[in-house]
Amino acid sequence: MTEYKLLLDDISKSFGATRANDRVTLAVRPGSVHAILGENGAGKSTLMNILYGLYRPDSGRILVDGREVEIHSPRDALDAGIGMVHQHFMLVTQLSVVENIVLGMKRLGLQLNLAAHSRALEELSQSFGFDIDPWAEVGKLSVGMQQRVEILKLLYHEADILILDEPTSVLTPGEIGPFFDLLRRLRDAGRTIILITHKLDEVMAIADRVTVMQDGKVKSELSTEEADTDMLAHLMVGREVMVRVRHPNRSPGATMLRLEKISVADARGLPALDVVSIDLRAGEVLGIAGVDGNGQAELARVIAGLVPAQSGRLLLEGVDITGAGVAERLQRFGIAYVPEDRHRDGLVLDASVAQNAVLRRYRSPPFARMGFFRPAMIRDHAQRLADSYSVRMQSVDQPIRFLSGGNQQKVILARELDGEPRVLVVAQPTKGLDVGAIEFVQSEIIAQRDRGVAVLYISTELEHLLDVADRVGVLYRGHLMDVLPAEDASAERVGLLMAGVAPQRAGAA
Amino acid sequence: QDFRAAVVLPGSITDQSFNQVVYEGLVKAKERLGIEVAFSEKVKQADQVSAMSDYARRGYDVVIGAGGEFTAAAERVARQNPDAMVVVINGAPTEGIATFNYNNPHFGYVLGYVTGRMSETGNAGIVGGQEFKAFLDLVEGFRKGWAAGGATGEAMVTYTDDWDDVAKAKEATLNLINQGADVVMPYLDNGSVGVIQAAEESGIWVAGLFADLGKSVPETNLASTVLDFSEATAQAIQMAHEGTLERKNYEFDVGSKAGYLGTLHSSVPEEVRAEVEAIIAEMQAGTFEM
Amino acid sequence: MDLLNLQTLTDMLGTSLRLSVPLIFAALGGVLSERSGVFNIALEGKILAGAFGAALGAFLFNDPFGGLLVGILFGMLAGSILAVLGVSLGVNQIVTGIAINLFVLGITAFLSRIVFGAQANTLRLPGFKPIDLPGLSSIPVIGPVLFRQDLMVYLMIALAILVFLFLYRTPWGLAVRAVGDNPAAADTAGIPVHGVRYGCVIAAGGLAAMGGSYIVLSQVFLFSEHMSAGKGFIALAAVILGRWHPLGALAACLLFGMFDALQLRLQFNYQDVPHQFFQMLPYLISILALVGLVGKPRPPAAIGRDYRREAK
Amino acid sequence: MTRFLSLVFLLRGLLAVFAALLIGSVLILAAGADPLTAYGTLFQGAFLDYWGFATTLQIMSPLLLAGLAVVLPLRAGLFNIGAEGQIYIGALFATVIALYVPGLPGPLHILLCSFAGALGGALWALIPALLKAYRRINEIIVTLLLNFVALHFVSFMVGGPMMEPGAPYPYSPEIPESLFLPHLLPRTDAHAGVLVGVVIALVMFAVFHRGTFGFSLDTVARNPDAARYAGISVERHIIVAFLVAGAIAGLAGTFEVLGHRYRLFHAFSQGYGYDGIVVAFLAGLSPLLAIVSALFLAGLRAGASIMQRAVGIETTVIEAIQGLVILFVAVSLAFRYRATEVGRALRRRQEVERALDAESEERES
Ligand SMILES: Nc1ncnc2c1ncn2[C@@H]1O[C@H](COP(=O)(O)OP(=O)(O)OP(=O)(O)O)[C@@H](O)[C@H]1O
Ligand SMILES: Nc1ncnc2c1ncn2[C@@H]1O[C@H](COP(=O)(O)OP(=O)(O)OP(=O)(O)O)[C@@H](O)[C@H]1O
Ligand SMILES: [Mg+2]
Ligand SMILES: [Mg+2]
Repeated sequence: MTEYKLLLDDISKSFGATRANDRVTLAVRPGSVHAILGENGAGKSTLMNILYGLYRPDSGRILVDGREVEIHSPRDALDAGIGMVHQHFMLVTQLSVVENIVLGMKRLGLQLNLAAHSRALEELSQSFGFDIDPWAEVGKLSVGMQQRVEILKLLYHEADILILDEPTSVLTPGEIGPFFDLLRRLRDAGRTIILITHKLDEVMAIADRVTVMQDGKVKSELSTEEADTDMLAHLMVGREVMVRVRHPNRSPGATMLRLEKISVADARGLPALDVVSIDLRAGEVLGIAGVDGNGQAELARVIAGLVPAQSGRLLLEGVDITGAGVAERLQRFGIAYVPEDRHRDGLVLDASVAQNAVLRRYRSPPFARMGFFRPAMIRDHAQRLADSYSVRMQSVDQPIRFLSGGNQQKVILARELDGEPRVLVVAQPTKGLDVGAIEFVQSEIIAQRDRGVAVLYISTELEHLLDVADRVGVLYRGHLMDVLPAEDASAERVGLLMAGVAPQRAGAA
Repeated sequence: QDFRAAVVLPGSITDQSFNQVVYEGLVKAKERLGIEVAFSEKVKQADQVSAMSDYARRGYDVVIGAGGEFTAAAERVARQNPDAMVVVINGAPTEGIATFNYNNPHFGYVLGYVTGRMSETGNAGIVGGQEFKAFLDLVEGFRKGWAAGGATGEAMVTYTDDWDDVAKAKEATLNLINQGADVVMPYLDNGSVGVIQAAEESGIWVAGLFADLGKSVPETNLASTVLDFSEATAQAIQMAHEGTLERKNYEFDVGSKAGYLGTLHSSVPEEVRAEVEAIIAEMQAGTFEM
Repeated sequence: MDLLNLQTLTDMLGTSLRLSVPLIFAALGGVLSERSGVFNIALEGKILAGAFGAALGAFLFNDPFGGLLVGILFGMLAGSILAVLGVSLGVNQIVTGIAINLFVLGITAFLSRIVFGAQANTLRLPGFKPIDLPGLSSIPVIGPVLFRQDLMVYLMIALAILVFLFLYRTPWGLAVRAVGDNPAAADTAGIPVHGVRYGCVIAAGGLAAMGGSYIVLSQVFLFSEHMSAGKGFIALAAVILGRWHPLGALAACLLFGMFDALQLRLQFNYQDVPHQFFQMLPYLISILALVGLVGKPRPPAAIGRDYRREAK
Repeated sequence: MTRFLSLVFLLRGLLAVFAALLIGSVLILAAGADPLTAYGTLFQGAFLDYWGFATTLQIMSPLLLAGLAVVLPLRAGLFNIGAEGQIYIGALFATVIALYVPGLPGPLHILLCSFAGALGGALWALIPALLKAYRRINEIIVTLLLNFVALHFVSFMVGGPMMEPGAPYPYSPEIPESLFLPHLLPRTDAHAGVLVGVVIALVMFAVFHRGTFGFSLDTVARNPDAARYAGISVERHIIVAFLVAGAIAGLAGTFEVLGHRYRLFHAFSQGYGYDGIVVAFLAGLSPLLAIVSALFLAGLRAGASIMQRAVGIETTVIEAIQGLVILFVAVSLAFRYRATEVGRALRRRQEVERALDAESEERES
């Protein structure tokens, strides 16, 4: 018998000058949950991509059940019993959920029997409370739903070794519980699970052992029994982290942005946002909670000007801006926006970090003059942002595609916060960030608030939301259920509202 | 002997039609006169001028453009190279160049007359590549002959817009046949084959214009005139060689060495043959009026 | 015009079908290859290669089946060039396609002069004969059109259905669609992206070549230079008009063939109208059809994109 | 060794041409001619001979302009197969102004013709642009289909309303001599159109490289959602890209008439629009390299017909060789130095050397 189910032995991998993995050794016991922790850009995803056959290591070997295996492609990995949930979803958005899930499965026979698979899928997803329509086109699903599809895909394939790269970043607490129960059952049934996450309490809740990575190297490995969240945070970031930053502002200013009975239709013409009215005041953070896909995306996009309002008005300090375009809202009215899907909306992956850092302002001075760029200005600006947000990268000229997920998020935040906005709409700002970065981002947001900015903070990560929000509104099926002052917004109460249970008829905020 | 002649052709020298025939004329002249010859085939319209002037500059004594579409280019080349003798075969009379031409209405008339006499349905079909003067003149003659021959219906024209698309020519012909045509005439390059095939398969007549179809498809050929461009080409070169070629229009009528009536089908009765002979005699005498 | 005349209608439909068949074969190939994410501007060259192969095979073996076989082989050869260059080496697929078209145009003409010599245009190669499906062929109007055709036409109908079933009812078809939309995702699902593309592009070569073979073996029984005459590009348009769906492409080709047939007929029914207006007809109708169709056509998302794993 | 290999990579385009010609020489031999003489004539004829080089420049003008008309929309992810049709309509507009607007001084008249030509091309391109921007209708197919429409329409015009009376073939009357474009080389057909092409290429290069508009186009192509988020109007950029491209292609048609043909002919373009696609892709979508690739292709064309005339081989051979050359050059360009195994090996070697250097330095200090 071998002691380890999986052994990654002395793995190194460089991208140009970046040593993403530097002689990493990782040993995983069979029937255990092994967590990998590390700051953004520490090399976690790279290591997992090597294991899954997407990257070829420069050196090192992989042993499964004590035998050395050659993994040259995901096919090899799948054949070796390894499955993976990718940090950036690997879904064919044009296909349906069930098609995505059966894709690449062996022994499907000559004829594709999607109906049978969809029934089996429905059973599986209901067994831990995922509500998924197998026939829905993946591209039309919210990010949270897509994450569920990724997870289902992995489970449905019945892999022996499960790699989960930030599987819960957009799940709600209500879903994470049953999902973890399922993982525990799988572990108890002898499967081996590798979990990458930035949520330390998740690590404590489910992992047996933890490996902490830093700068591409393994910093330490320990059992969760000998650890606690503070200690893990310290190990990871190398300093004390203030996990909670709760200090609500009790004296917000006048109304900055007013939504008057705004309705927005979704792609199918159904109401995604149904007569919502909100008063957002200067110097406050209004948190918007809700299960993903209940209209948050539309709320953010209608304020940013990316989707038109079907009816209703938007007023900024009394000025009607309902008809203003995206650029006008940003440049003239100071509405900054951090989109929830950074790959789809927020970034041009093939453009450089510097270009992405001025993506929304590249046509205006000082970055351009008479239709032509001033590259030096742009690079300096990007460098300054990168330094103050400690973005880990090779240079500002690197395509942003090659930055780690967390670092990409930092670039977006830096860009949007830098323009001295009057209104700041942030959607899922902490998704994929490490604890240090979260602390930093949240304090930045608080700082903006204290500067008098009106902040709309949309997140499915309830605990982070409650950390910064002065008031909390809950969206359910396009309706604003209620808006609670921070001190009344307990996780339980908000949770009930998120499930659509209204204690009393809620008025507009 | 360093007399040199060049021909510039729009199509392929194996098209069994116009281009091939002109090319053969060049070869004929080479053999007859022992001169040096050169040719360019498949010359696109945009390259006509550069191809012709290239020969002219390199001292070719006679440069021939094959087809009326060379007229404008030839005119320019002649202007730019006053020393070279520029010729267009089947081109319209133009200043500064020599053109060799057929009396297209007459050839059309003769074919129209014979086939019109023989037609049962009274309808004929003509398949052309594109619309241009020589063709329209021919069609006009054909229609007059067709009526004079006593046919009551129409001579319908279809353009395939592609001189070489055999399949489309065939379909166009089948359509004409379906409309009642029992005589079809191709005015195409490679596409001619499709017209002949359609006629063969439907058991109707074909009329040949350039080549004597009586030689290749004797069963289907009702009447052919022969526009022997190879002879015209060879004659042009020969005249240039002798120094007798002038910058003017030369026209061949029916019954000359370069253009004459070819084979008629064996079923064409004597009286019809005699009528045609008479018409041709009038044409040669210059007394014929359509 | 008396379109109401039954015989006329039958003939029109017959012409439409015959003009469509080569397009349909090629378009099916186009659907397959583009669905796997490989642009196929080389359809034209593949039709021509198939036509030449068919003529050569029929000439050598004195048998239409020999012709079809060699034709398909030549088309697959042309497809393999596109596969090696466009898929493995990552050469731009459009340049590759255009270069293949040019090369095939030259080399088939060159070889045809060597093989057939002067007799190229007078040759009558052995071809397929129409097969009467008894009973069915006597149905008025559509009977003769649909059921008095040769083997190639029946083959074409079978292939259209097969390609449809393959793409939408089999796991491999799912893999093809996934590769065409998101090769990275397909790769992580364990699909051999390049393998799938190779298969599709080479099969597309064979299919397009059957279109060329049809022209030679069922229509004109000889090879003439550049006899593809732009059909590959029309097929390409039909692929798009048919929204990358095999049956849609088939319908688009039929539409095209129909208006081409109509155009030929209108020309001599209305000799006073300039013929160019009728010649524009198939193209204008296609544009109108595009505008009139509801819903957005969605090309395979990764079409024309080279996929390389580490270049992620 | 490293240097040698890098050199090989640098010259890979040339090597590819050689390789293609080598294979082509088999065909030439089969056709019964001497490959060395043939190629000698080709190169000499295309680039060293006064008249031949003039022909190269003359062919280069429409090729370059058509190439640029393909490059520009591709920056925004749009494929303009329609340069051919835009060339036709451009030429038509220009000819109409040239023939029917009398009494203008020559240079002004030329300017007006060029403007009309550009306008014609742009209007023809506006159709696919609007359909794409507002109906999401595939621009590839629309531009392709419109080519045929334009071809037939011009054919109708020069065969009917605009036909020179009594002409043997469908073409318009000759334009006044005062409208002939100035010639670059005296007594040849090399006209100033190619200069305009080069200037446009340079401007495009500047805009792509440094211009915010170039970046907007890139962004629209790379990620339209992000473009919207960045405040870029995707629709407007689609339309602008197509309009400018159509105008450039329209100029190609205009200069064919004003610089070379002096009349509007039926079917005169013969696929320059499609050649433009090859030019664009061989240039890797760079406007600067488009100058090189247009020159290369034009030289190949001019040289090939000179070689055919001089050596007397059939055109079929030349066509096959042209296909081979494009194929091989395309292959060679696909080998990005760094992406190949050789490139990777070289880099690894350099890294090892650097590491060794570093070590020895450490030891010394
Ligand atoms: N394909 C690539 N090309 C170049 N650099 C890369 C590539 N992939 C990753 N990197 C770099 O390697 C480093 C490690 O990235 P990786 O994605 O493994 O980090 P991570 O630990 O998963 O971070 P996060 O928590 O943000 O997801 C980063 O600096 C990243 O920029
Ligand atoms: N350098 C440039 N050259 C050409 N066009 C440009 C350039 N920069 C921007 N554009 C485009 O021209 C249009 C006008 O640009 P401008 O920056 O003035 O937009 P705007 O005033 O913000 O209008 P809106 O916000 O409604 O798009 C926009 O569509 C823009 O994308
Ligand atoms: Mg990661
Ligand atoms: Mg603006």
